[in-house]
Amino acid sequence: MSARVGVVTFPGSLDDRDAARAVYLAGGEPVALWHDDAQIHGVDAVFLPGGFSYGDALRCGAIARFSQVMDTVKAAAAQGMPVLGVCNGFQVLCESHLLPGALVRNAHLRYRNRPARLRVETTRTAWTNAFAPEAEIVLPAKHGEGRYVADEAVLDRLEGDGRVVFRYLDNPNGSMRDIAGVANEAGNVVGLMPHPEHAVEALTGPSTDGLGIVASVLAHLSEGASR
Amino acid sequence: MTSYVPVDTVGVASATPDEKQPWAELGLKDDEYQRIREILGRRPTQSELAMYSIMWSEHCSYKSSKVHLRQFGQKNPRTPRLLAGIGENAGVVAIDENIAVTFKVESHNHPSYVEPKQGAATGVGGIIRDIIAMGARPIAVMDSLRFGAIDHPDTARVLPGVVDGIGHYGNCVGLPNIGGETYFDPCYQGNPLVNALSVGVMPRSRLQSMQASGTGNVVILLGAKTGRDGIGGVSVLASATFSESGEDDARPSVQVGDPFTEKLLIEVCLELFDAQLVVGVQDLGGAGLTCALSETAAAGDGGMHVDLELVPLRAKGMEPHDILASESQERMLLIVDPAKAEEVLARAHRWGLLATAIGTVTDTGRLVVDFHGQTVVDVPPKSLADEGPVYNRPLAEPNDLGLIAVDRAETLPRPATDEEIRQTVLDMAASPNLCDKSWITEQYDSSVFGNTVLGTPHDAGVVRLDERTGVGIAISLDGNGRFARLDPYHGAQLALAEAYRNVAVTGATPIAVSDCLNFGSPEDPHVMWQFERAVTGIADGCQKLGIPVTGGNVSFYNQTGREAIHPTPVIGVLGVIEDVARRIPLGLGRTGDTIALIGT
Amino acid sequence: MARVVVDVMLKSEILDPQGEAVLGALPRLGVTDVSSVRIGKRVEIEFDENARNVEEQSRVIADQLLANPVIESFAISIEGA
Amino acid sequence: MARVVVDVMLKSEILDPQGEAVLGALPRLGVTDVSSVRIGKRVEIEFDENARNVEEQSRVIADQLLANPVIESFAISIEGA
Ligand SMILES: Nc1ncnc2c1ncn2[C@@H]1O[C@H](COP(=O)(O)OP(=O)(O)O)[C@@H](O)[C@H]1O
Repeated sequence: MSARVGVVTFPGSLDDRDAARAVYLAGGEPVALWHDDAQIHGVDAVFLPGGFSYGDALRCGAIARFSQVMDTVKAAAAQGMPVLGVCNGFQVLCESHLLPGALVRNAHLRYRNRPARLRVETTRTAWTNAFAPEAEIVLPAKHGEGRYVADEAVLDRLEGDGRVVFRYLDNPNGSMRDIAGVANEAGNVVGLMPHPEHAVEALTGPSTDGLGIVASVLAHLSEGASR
Repeated sequence: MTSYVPVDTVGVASATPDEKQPWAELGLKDDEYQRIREILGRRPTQSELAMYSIMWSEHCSYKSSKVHLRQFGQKNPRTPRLLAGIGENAGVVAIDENIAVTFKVESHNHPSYVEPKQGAATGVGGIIRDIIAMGARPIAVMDSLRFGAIDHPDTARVLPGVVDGIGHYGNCVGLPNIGGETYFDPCYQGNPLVNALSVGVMPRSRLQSMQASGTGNVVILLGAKTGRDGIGGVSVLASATFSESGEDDARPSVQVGDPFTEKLLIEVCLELFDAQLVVGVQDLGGAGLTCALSETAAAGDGGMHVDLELVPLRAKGMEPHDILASESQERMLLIVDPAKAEEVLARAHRWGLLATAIGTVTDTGRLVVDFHGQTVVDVPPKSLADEGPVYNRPLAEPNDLGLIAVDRAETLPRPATDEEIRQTVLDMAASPNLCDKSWITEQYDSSVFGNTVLGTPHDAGVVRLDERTGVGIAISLDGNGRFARLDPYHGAQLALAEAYRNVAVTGATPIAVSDCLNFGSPEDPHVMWQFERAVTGIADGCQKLGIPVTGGNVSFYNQTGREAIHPTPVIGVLGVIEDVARRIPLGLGRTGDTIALIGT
Repeated sequence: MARVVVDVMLKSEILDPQGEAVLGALPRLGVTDVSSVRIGKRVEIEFDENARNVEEQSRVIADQLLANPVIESFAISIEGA
Repeated sequence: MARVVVDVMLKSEILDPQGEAVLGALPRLGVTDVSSVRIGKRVEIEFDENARNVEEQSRVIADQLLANPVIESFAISIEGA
């Protein structure tokens, strides 16, 4: 049986269908989750998609953090359930304190849409184990508020613990230390700004590298199941 | 305590026939005002006057363009693909047995000059709601832009604002921007053009109607609260009591777009359509409730009764004519079976969207609007929506046409040496109209939805409609004001041909046209001549190409003082491609491929 | 050193989508008796020690750069001198 | 009715590119003696007439929603009572 990956829809989520497509194309079973429903319906992993939840009022992700489903996601994450946040989803994870740091206005002050080259810095997370070490991948990056910031001490700890998961090869937004994605201590919760779900078909994306991210979690889950 | 200023009711209007009314300030002509009095058999109330002035404006009534636009209907080739045509919110064409597509291009020129960001943003929002009103899910947007000289200081205000507005709205509502155009010419300095196109897809069975039919059906207002947005036009009706209060609130104000609410509108409307909970639907555009109420009532077979005090308001002290004229964005009007009204409200609530029953469909044949129990409007709805004035304005060929035609390409100096040719190529590559536009296009999301097969920098945008069959569409949006200035008939046809070719080179078959006609003042016979020529050119061209014009938009009064812009018809052509995997991208292919030049 | 604060707010009749979204979220925090939220900008400007015409200059900055007069209004307060 | 203003500013160690951009644009307005510009948010909250614990509630709103403690700090001022 294929693993069930929940995709949360917040008011203003845009990439929920696309995330579901990515899950499906990678061989998983997408399950729609609703922001106002505390139930996560027996999913094995959760994908928080991109978009403009609540219109990005105040700060991106600031309001979505208070949704019913996030309480459950937080609890499940603490138990080791894999959780991925992409773009707005990453912002929600930071606002929810599931990941350290924050995402602020791009240094050049504009929304910019450009394919980003990234290096996979660690394969020891639930969402990157299927990549070759130091693999270079291309995913669309498109955001106005994607500059990753944190205290120097936090950054040092992230580096030291191998929790910087993706690094930009051409930093598009001024992120500190070129960070594009980070993980929590256990490696089950990962956030990244560029969009794996928009790089799953050669026809529509700049690459199909995004499939590797979903493939990783499916591998991680089946490993867990067989253990 | 509910306090409101005393209003001008139908009773008051009948009792005070000689009351002076600011009809001229509202843009009505003497004979138009007299006709309103004849229709009503009394003087109009303030609210009625506001409604007639709005519905009979050039913008809503097409009073100067109507006689010419008829050509489209007359010359359009018959095609079984056309499911809804001119007169609907947007044209609808069949793609295959199951799927239909609707698309339309519309202008938001003047608001974008006053407040570039919000003007452009609300232009995108408005065209998206037209698409929703047909029953479709919007799936992409495009934008055609004209600015003044690139080095003029005001261009530095207008251009970044417009791009920010289009980008912010489109990105936030979640629609890929799949192409457009950007040109600079001093004639647009005081009057930039912002034309936005949206396209949507639907199962053919989901096509919606704007009819308010079925006596007893409930009229529901969905979406944002109503504020003082864009009521500038009717501010002359502000009662003395109110203006005396000296609040700056009384000032007419700019509409601000809220793409987040628009996104919710899309999701709620589609859910309601799919559940078959809606009898009729109309978007609230520039003319707000006035237009939506009168058009839905006129399209139906009966009448409508509305209790205006039920409309949720954002500002204090709004009078009935303010509420009727407000251009607050992100609102839709729904006609719903009373047995299903509860469910409609509940579904809107689930998405966090406001929905309020404000009236009912009646069999009186009248549109009646009450405000706190007092009747402020009682009119035949067709007199507002369908029976506005129609003008056959004088036409005259511009005097300078011969003069500018003398200045021919053949007489220009030509580069002769290698160095001169090199320099010419460099100059052209660096010229604002040919240079790379990625500063603009990078501010737009192009891949949300995961169906964009071709976007910028390709000649046309190509979007997949169905993942199983691979069927898709291609769209291009083109115009050339300089050609049209020289010869509006052929200039318009060149724009049509360019868009047609751009669609064809992707591998798609062109099937339909939407147009946005940007011109100066229709009261100027020279402009009117340009307009007539351009419309005839498009109608003839479409006839020859065998594709129908399915809808569009006319924008007059694009001028600074007495100086009109170049006549600028912007043409959108839509094509169908059976399998998007077989699209042909831009570029030179592989080493060894043969290069051929075809055509003349 | 003079510190000037310029508050830039949307004019009261202009829709503030951000404020509306935050207002809508307050019940989740258990706050139910708020009737309106408006969100604007607060700009803190530090002038050099011996800057002159601080008020006048601040007005120019606010008027021409910080606020969009079509939709926003501003207020200036000078904190030190 | 109580009106509460919450000012939210980026912490000083966080780069504020918007402020920098404004600072960089000042010379074009003829302003040359400004040393720093920081741009934050001003949030105006109106409580209902008979709202209680306005200060406490404002603190909750500011602390949990209006400011992100990782990057921002806030100040609350209550204008009416
Ligand atoms: N305002 C705009 N919005 C979206 N796309 C644009 C805009 N302006 C230009 N483009 C896109 O940029 C690309 C290059 O445009 P342009 O220089 O006009 O090329 P062409 O002359 O081939 O049409 C095209 O793909 C066009 O769709």
